[in-house]
Amino acid sequence: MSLVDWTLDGVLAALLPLIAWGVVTAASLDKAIMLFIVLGFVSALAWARLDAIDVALVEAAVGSGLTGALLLSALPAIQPRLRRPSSLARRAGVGALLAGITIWLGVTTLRLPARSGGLAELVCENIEQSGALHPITAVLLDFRGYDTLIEVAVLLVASLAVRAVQRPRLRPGRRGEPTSEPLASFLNLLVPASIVIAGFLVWEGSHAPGGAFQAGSILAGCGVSLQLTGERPALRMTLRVRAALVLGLAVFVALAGAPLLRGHDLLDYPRPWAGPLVFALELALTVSIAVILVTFFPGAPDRPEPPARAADSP
Amino acid sequence: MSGTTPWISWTILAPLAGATLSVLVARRAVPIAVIASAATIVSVAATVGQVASAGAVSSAAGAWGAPLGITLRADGFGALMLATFGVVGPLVSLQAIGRRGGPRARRFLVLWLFAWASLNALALSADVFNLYVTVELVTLAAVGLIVVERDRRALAAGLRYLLLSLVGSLFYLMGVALLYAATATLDTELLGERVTPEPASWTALALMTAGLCLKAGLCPLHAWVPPAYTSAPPAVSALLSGLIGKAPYVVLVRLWVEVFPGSLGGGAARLLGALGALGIFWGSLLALRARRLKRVLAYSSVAHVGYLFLFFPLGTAGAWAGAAYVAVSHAAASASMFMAVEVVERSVGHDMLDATKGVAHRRPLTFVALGLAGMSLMGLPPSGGFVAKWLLARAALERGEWWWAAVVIAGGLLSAGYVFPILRGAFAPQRRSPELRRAPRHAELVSLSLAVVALALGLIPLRLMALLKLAGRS
Amino acid sequence: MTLQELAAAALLFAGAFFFLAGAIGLLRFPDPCTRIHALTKADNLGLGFVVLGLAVEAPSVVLVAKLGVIWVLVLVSSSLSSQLIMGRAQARAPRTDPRGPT
Amino acid sequence: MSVWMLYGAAAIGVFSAGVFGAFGATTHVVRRVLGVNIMGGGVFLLLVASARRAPSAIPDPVPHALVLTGIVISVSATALAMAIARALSVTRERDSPAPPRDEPPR
Repeated sequence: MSLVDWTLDGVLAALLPLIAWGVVTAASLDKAIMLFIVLGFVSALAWARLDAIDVALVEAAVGSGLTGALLLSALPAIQPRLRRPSSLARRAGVGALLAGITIWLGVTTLRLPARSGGLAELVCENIEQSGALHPITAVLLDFRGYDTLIEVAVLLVASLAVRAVQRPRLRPGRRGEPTSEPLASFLNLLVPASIVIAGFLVWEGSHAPGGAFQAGSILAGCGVSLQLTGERPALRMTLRVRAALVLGLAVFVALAGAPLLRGHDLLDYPRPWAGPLVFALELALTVSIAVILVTFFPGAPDRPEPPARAADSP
Repeated sequence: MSGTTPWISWTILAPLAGATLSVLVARRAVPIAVIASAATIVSVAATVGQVASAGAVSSAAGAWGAPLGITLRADGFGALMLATFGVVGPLVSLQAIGRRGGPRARRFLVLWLFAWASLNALALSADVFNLYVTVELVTLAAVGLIVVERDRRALAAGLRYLLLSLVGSLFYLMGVALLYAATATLDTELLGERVTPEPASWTALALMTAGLCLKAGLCPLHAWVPPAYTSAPPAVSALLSGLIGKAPYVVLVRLWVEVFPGSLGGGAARLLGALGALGIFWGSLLALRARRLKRVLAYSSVAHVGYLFLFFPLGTAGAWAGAAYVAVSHAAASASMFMAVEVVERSVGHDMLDATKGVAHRRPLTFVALGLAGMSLMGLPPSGGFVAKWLLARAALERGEWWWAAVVIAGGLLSAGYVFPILRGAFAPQRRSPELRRAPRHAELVSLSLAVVALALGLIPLRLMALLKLAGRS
Repeated sequence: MTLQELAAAALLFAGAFFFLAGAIGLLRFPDPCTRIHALTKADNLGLGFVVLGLAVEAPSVVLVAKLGVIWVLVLVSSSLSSQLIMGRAQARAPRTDPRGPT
Repeated sequence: MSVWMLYGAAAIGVFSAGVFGAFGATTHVVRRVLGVNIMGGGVFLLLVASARRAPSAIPDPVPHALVLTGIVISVSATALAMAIARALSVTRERDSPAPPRDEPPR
């Protein structure tokens, strides 16, 4: 390792906790959210340095991009009255606790075994039999596919719960300010570009960094942009949208259940077919993930409702 | 697995498939949910049967097996939890089916199916990271259930529960990261073999335990419990207090019994036991002071979480049986009480303690239910609660640690203090009959059947104990 | 050190210089207009030089093409976002700035 | 000292900052959500850093997959939290003031 590498890693590693600290101590919420987005991008850099390209991609798109957009778009709608400064005693208590945790965890971490390949070798040995040639896709959709099955259920439940708490009135996207000319032409370019990039990422996922989550979040980013700019209204729960929402989980459950009918274990794909099956699963997941992530956004940014409106609960 | 029918996997896939389908075909959500529930009950019964006859059953997802893949394993404890979820949950969900349609009932059913799938997955998972994912699914489904009616206080309670729960999960996940870094496996059985007493392991244990205690609502961390249990719709409170509240405890038991058996009965375990004892006293005292029925029940749940934690300092098979029995009997009794309170609230219009005055004559089924379930909460023979507390106290005396037994007995006396007023008000003679609104008949029946389950648990303990012994780990 | 490597290094340094200048400008300039001006220099020129520097060393034509696509995408998004930011800043200026519209 | 340790230590710093954000800073819901997300970021960083300890060319892919799963779960939970917070501030205005602690709801 050269001096340049060390400097780069050192700067990144020092920046991460500093930015994180900046987020939690920022004076205003806007600033905190902005710094949070910056933190996401710096983490993505750190992960690229650690050879975790897939994680960097998802972090930049989902962890930083979509989460940041979620927070920013909700901020005007959340009344500042929810804010109550915590007491000095609480801060001091948490601070002391925190110092303890940090030192303790730091020491523990540094005393972990310095060299360990983890399960890397085992993954490499078995990758030929799995449904994908890219190790991370193989882990996500085959070796630990059951985790991903539950995770897709988590996404769907979150989407349903988000829908359930939204007032019906908030659902149709309100057109905000008129879209400016350059923005409109950018959005025209965005849709085809995202579809191409997403398709590319799904295809790459079978043998290189990329896959359903990366592709789905790119598509979702496109959908969210259209929605937040008021270009498209928020999704209505038509049959087609519901079908897109559940497609990924439905295919996954079917792939998990089919082997059971033949007396095998769940998710035990018939080995010669594993590749095509995993690819089909990736396509279905891409669609569902994109639509689910879009449903996390309730439409154009809104302001608190005027108090005069009547309750809409029946 | 070879030859046997893979029922264990169906206990997760059946409710998941039902939930998926009922999102798609929203109009037919109720019949789909009924069919999926029936299929799940059959799978659960078959799995429990397999465990009872042949011992622990397991299935390796994707046929990979640990350490590369994830294993589902049903041992005695897992089967017992499956059975609990499979008896109490469908009974409670009957009230939504009984309410017949409506978007609220549909949303409830879909979220319940997801919650059920995740609870079963949690009871069966033998992988610490997979446990994290299932716990998150349990949490999100639970929050969805709490906020489903969009009541303002329920929204606030749901948000609080969600945020605290996430913090708990991330402490747990930090522990998982440390364990994996130290041992290169996530499978509980392999972890049990590979974990050595070094800083990383006990730090992981501490982080995971702290996170799970927060999620379980162990005493000093219980502040989120009463708002969530009192502002959610009653059927949801029944599920939360009866089933979902037990989920973090199940993970905790897996962790301590399978990965860190050496820590049972040690200093940290004593601390957990002491916090449990504190929870029993504090929860019961608050329940004594509460004036709303739902608050009484919520604080009673806090106290019962305390009993569950008495297992850790004792660490014997007998104590384990006792704690598992507390979990099962409290699930039935508490769910029954919450459903009965729904009937009272709907009949009288509120749930103050005096709401029960003179209602017994008009709603006899509900008050039989309240009485039977109350017996179990108090631990009077021959209820399930009695067996549970008796097992715990006996385990404590066997180890010569009489003070835990004293805690159990004192907790029982205190619970009598808050259960009796409910019943006394109800059966008090009344000059004129109070005006009652119409109350849902099916809620009464659900409450009564759950109370009967709680009572029956006291009559058939030996069969269940045999199931638990099969696990034979501790 | 070959000529190729030398050229790459020079281009990368040039890119880094523009990024540095852009960052200093963002911190030191007084109002949104000039700040945006500083930023776009970093995005367009700085990234352009970095991409060129990497392209000189790139082992395949496909990689050069990908680098070019990245540059174009960043150009589009940065010009769009600076346009949006300025639009918003101008809309707000009369109310927030006592010296009147800029 | 190796690279993974550098990032491992950074991960602990990020995690602690997140704990402070979730518990200590203020009780504003957005700050808490940010804190929880940062805690997650710390855990993920530790996982990815510890995957780089192998002397071999490729890092351990399992922690990477775990982190991908974790990020997706984080965003789901964040979305739900923000949706509830929004619904809460919309309802807050017009509903009757909260009843006292032990009173019936109407």
